[in-house]
Amino acid sequence: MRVAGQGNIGAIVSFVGQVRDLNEGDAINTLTLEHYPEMTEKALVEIENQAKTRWNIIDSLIIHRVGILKPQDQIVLVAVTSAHRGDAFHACEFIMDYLKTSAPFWKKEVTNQGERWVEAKLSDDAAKARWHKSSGLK
Amino acid sequence: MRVAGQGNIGAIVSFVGQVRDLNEGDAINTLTLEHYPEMTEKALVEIENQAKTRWNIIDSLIIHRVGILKPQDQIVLVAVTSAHRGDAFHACEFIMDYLKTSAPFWKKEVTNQGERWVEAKLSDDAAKARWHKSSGLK
Amino acid sequence: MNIKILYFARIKEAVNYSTEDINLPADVSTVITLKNHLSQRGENWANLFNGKQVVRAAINHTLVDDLAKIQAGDEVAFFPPVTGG
Amino acid sequence: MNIKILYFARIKEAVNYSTEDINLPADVSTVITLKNHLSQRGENWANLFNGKQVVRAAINHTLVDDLAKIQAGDEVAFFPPVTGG
Repeated sequence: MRVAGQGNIGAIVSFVGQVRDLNEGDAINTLTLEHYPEMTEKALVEIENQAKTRWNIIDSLIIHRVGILKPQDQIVLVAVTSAHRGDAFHACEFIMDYLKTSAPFWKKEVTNQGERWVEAKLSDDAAKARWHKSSGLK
Repeated sequence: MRVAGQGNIGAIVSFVGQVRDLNEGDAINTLTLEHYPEMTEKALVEIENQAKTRWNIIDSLIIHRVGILKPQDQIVLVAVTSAHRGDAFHACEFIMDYLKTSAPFWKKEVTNQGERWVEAKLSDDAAKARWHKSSGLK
Repeated sequence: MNIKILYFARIKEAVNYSTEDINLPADVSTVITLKNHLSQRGENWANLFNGKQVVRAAINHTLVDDLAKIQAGDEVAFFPPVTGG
Repeated sequence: MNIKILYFARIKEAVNYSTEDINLPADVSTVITLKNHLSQRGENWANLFNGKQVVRAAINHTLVDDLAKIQAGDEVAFFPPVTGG
């Protein structure tokens, strides 16, 4: 994604996700991100294409880490550029909601009580479902 | 705003506004930002306090430039940290909508046709008004 | 009573003042009566303050509407709709 | 027909396989019939694929539902609901 030298860009919205030190009340030692590489590639391209179809954005960038992470490590970066701020805000949030529910990543936490897979959240499905409705978000 | 060493932060949303090289079809040579310093201070504190009351955010930061800017210069940075992404996204967008409509800044453009004050946009008032409704945006 | 008035942006350029200290007549005690008072200073002032243009006001750094009361020592500011961000 | 199956995350650990090449019986030609087929491999397989747990499927890297058709040479993947981002 280019920003320098792009005089048509008026807005840059970015999201950084970071590993929290507590989840469900337990201290997190490490977080392991597993994924399905070929499907990940396809899913990320598809999510970015959908965002570009729905909003008037100039460019977008998704970086998602995999492997073993520690609290305060960055997990994901989503950045979107557009002429006007609404497009970049909505497209960035849309990409995150779709990443959470449509891209093949799985998190496993190591706490002092042992290992556990992170459960999918209903709130993430609800966040994604908002984009289907004619809800004024687009 | 601290990010390093804050293990409770799960989401960092930032917005950067940038001077575009074209506005209303005319090439922009410079953009001058005038403001009312004492009121600006008060307005920014008030906007951040409102955001902190409405969403579960950890911290926020607003940097707004004044004086003479050129295309591709950064005008404004708004960054918000929270445990969960929805709070940071909504608070960041809220702060931008309020900055656009409630903070005493005025833009004057210099084009090849001369100087002109930028007109306030009805779309900015509409963007701000969304936050009054029980629109699900919270 | 004595107050201070500040003008910004397009308004400042139109009246060619950025700030003034002024002693108000007894019947001028709200934003709207102050606007009417200023309208009488001449054509450029009348054009701004006769109500046909949107002129926002702040008292002591807080946005107020036309009916807001003005008190001695207040800092009153006039400016066009804001366009920051 | 011959297909390839991949297992991920919790599913991979439960079946203790990450990938396998398999020759399917003639009556197994959809995701749901493949799930039923795998259920017969033993208790840990049955627990996963008897429909009580949410197991998502992808064919050739695209998310599909239980009625999706499987064709020779397909890469079928089974995994729990995703939790990235």
